[in-house]
Amino acid sequence: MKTKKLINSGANVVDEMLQGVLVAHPHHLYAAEDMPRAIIAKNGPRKGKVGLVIGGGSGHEPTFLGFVGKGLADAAAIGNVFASPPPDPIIACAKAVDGGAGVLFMYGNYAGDVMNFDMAAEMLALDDIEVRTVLTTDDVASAPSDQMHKRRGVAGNVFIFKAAGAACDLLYSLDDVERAARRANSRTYTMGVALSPCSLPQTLRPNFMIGEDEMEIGMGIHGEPGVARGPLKTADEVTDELMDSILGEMNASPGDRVAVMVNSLGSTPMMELYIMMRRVKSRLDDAGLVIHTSLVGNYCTSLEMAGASITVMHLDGELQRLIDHPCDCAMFTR
Amino acid sequence: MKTKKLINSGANVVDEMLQGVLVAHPHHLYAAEDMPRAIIAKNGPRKGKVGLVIGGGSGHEPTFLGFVGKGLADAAAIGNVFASPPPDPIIACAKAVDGGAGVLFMYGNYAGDVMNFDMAAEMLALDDIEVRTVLTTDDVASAPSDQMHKRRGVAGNVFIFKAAGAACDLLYSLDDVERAARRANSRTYTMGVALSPCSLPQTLRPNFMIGEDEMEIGMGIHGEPGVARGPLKTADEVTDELMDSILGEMNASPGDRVAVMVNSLGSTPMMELYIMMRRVKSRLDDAGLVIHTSLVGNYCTSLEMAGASITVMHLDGELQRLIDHPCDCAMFTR
Amino acid sequence: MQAEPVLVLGLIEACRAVITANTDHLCALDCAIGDGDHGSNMQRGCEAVSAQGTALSNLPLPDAVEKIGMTLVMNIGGAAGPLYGTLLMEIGRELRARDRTDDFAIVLKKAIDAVARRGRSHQGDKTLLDVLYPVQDALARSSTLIDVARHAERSASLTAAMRARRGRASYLGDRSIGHVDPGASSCALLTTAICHYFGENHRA
Amino acid sequence: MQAEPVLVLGLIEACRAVITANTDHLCALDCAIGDGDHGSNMQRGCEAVSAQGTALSNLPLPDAVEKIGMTLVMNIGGAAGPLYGTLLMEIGRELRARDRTDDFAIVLKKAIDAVARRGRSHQGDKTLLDVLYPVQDALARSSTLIDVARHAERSASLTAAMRARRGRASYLGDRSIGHVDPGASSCALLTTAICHYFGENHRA
Ligand SMILES: Nc1ncnc2c1ncn2[C@@H]1O[C@H](COP(=O)(O)OP(=O)(O)O)[C@@H](O)[C@H]1O
Ligand SMILES: Nc1ncnc2c1ncn2[C@@H]1O[C@H](COP(=O)(O)OP(=O)(O)O)[C@@H](O)[C@H]1O
Ligand SMILES: [Mg+2]
Ligand SMILES: [Mg+2]
Ligand SMILES: [Mg+2]
Ligand SMILES: [Mg+2]
Repeated sequence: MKTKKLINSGANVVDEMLQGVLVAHPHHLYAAEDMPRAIIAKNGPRKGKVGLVIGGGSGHEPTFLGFVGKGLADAAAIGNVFASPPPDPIIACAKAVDGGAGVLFMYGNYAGDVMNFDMAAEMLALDDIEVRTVLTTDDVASAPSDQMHKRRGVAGNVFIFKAAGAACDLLYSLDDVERAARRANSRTYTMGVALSPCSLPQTLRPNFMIGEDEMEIGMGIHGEPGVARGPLKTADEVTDELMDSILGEMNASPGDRVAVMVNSLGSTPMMELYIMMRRVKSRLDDAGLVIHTSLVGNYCTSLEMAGASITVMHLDGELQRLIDHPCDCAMFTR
Repeated sequence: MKTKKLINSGANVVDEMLQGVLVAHPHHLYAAEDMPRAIIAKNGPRKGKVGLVIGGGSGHEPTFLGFVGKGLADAAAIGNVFASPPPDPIIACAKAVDGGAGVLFMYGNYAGDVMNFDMAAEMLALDDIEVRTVLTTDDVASAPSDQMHKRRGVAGNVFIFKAAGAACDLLYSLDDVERAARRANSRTYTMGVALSPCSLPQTLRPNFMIGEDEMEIGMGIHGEPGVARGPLKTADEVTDELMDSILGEMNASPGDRVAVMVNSLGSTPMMELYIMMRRVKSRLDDAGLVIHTSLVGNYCTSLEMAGASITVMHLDGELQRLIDHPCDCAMFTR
Repeated sequence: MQAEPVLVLGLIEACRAVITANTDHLCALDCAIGDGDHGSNMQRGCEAVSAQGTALSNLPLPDAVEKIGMTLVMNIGGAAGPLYGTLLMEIGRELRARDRTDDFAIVLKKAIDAVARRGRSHQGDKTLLDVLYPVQDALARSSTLIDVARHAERSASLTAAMRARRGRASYLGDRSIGHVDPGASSCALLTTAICHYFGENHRA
Repeated sequence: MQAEPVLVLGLIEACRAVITANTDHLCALDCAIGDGDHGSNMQRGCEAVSAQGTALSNLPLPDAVEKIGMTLVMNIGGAAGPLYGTLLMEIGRELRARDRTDDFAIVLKKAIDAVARRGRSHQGDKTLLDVLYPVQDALARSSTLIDVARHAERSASLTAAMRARRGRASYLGDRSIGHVDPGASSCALLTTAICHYFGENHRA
């Protein structure tokens, strides 16, 4: 059985999506010349400001392109579905947003992305554009805590990019932006659960199999297997499992403030996300933690996968200011 | 086969969702005292302003409660899944938002909603609160154009409520708010397509059957059958069918401006919505119509139904100003 | 006029039981031509009424019936809430307004008319009215309880041949033909359960 | 040193054909331990190269090979793009840097080392390196074309027993064991197709 999709051809989905994005958001976004996969903020880059370039494979919308705009990322390099962009659009993004203060690359920690962004950085070095890189590694399910550097970047991206983008907008130096971005990443924890698969537009076939009453805890946002598969539990039980892992990592003290996200992997309705949010709140209350801000909705998806993730960013004074800083993006406004 | 959902109990989904909504959006929303299904804007109602009360069944999130906030609706009465709220929460909403200038009820044209809101209005009349009602009837698939009053209200709600909410915020009189709301409704056209069903949390069973390669044009947002079932077509062909109906109704002249929405019914990814948006733009270009503003995403859903709808609001000078007016809601900011 | 506590409680329980046994069936009927929730809606209403059982049974009959109607309105929502709620609220009010309680057919007629006004609908629109009016008719003709129940059930099945003109099913036009209306079905089930209860407990 | 136009075009087509025939198979392998796109990724790359066929065939061989590598990088993306792209770009550069083209085993060794550096990976990590190094080894031992191809295929199947330490599959830990690595599989398919092409057309 093939998954039904409203597409024209599996090979063209990304280009056609980007054409749609540009006509929907003409005041926010444009594509670099001759480089349709380099999406630049109209109102973001400016002289003296560190340029923030994010990017990755498609299929996670509104990640990445939805977070391009004033106060957040200056550009996003867009790859094919679940495939890192090649160096070309990354380079085009960097050149478009370079304001002379250097460029920061931020993206999820995946081998493909690392190789392509590294190639781009090497080529940009030849043009004397200084590039730093901060990988996001918020997925606590993807490696034990003594191997943080191996972890994947998932929905926590949103908060981490947000903090870094605010630092750029506040004209932090490249060193300081990098430091803030690393701190944001190191204090952000995500864990997800998947209930049903998604299908790549090229194949229209589910990218994993899961039983009619099973769920998989810790599944990655490309269908990479997680840490445990078991029978579907209630929303509260699932939330508890996710929050146990997250709180277990956090090392927080009562009174600490957090930013929270309950994110749909694609087809899980907001109703279910808010039911989880209710439980997240009671778990945070139990731990004495204060919700400073929260996001509930589709922020980092895997096409039409069913499931959800919970992200907690452990704020400090600086992160709180950065998270509160206004931003104005095509698909995200604060 | 039962649909997997992240819930605790089918009977409690709405109450638990609302608890989650309140903890996620404490700066925007609160519930009326002893009436958890009456969700009120913290920063909306005020003396001398017409109060806008919207509402309907749950399962369409972010419609309705996501559109409660300054510059949009002052309150939403929330029903069970796909069931109109009873009069009680509607009355509580009206009382909470009445600023002495009268109250406008706006909701989709469904028999159940009409009866419950009418009962509420009758009871409010006893308390000398003046209530007017404007039904939304944007679903062109639901009745021929000589029977507009029979049409259902669907995703166009967002634009129509937005226009009316702006009129309230601008302190229009009740007469003028009602006039603007009626005009907004009469110039808003929606048509949708469904690819797969959703399941009510109470039953966990798909609410309609559809073949593995079929789609249904004109399906309602509760799974009410549409105007035609046929083989799944490409995104461009589907968009053309929807746009043919919409443009056929519009009576627009080249140069006219429109607000456009491509809306997911729940599980259709943003990628597909933007692919449709691209085609919407070329159809509007062909007709000489100018996109003034656009929304692409989950705005009026049917739980996890797969499919999408297109809405076009035919602007005039006043509607354009009302659509551009800022608003600050829990799930929608302009 | 004090309600016979056992009567009211017994009727409430009889109605709750028949709806609970048919929740899935009513949802399935509603899936075919509506949104699939009629069974859950009715169940929610019946459970809310049951939960008030003792309080209700101490009220005078008209008050008890009116309060049941109010409880249905406030707990069912959707279309069924105002319809069944109006029916019972009006029955209660009519009962209160007259001295003779034996003229139940007239009481019922007034209440059904109020339902029709609330729904802006008529007999023949393929709704629960297409069971309510025939039931009233049978009562007015002093039919036996068994006949009333039979009449209700036949009337519900006759809605299959109708084209819906009200409610969600109306959007199907001709495609609504061939399906029994869920509201008509719940109405027939309730009528039968009530007739059966009276037959067993209070031979009329 | 001018590329033999027929040679380059023939190889390109041989590679494109074997990938196209195995797109679904490679996607299925990648579904098991990755994200399911390796077949589509490789196909996209091969098609981009084919589209440049004529332009490539007029270039000197090192330039043609380097350009093929660049085209793969820019069109595949993901992990496979930089890996296969680096391999071919480095082969091209190495070929250009030396006068003797007969020392292909040495050229290949340098290119594979560059791939390993790019991926920060080693033989035994369950990647395409686990086919590339054995193939290079066989070439260095002047094995026959048929032997090289056999070697490639055996090496790919041997990845099934390995625990992935790089790429998406590494997150599976022990659960990656038992599955052939998709990159290793595409690498073996390409090696076999190339050997076959040389065997048919340019007996080495
Ligand atoms: N306008 C109306 N007048 C009379 N009965 C109606 C009307 N609209 C709907 N109904 C009845 O209500 C039933 C549907 O009830 P229910 O499913 O509980 O509500 P909803 O349609 O809101 O989901 C229909 O089967 C029909 O009998
Ligand atoms: N760090 C790495 N070093 C070497 N090879 C790798 C590395 N990461 C991945 N690979 C190879 O790439 C293959 C996956 O390629 P592909 O599916 O096209 O990319 P992606 O993983 O980005 O979806 C793997 O099967 C493996 O052979
Ligand atoms: Mg990939
Ligand atoms: Mg309903
Ligand atoms: Mg219904
Ligand atoms: Mg892959």
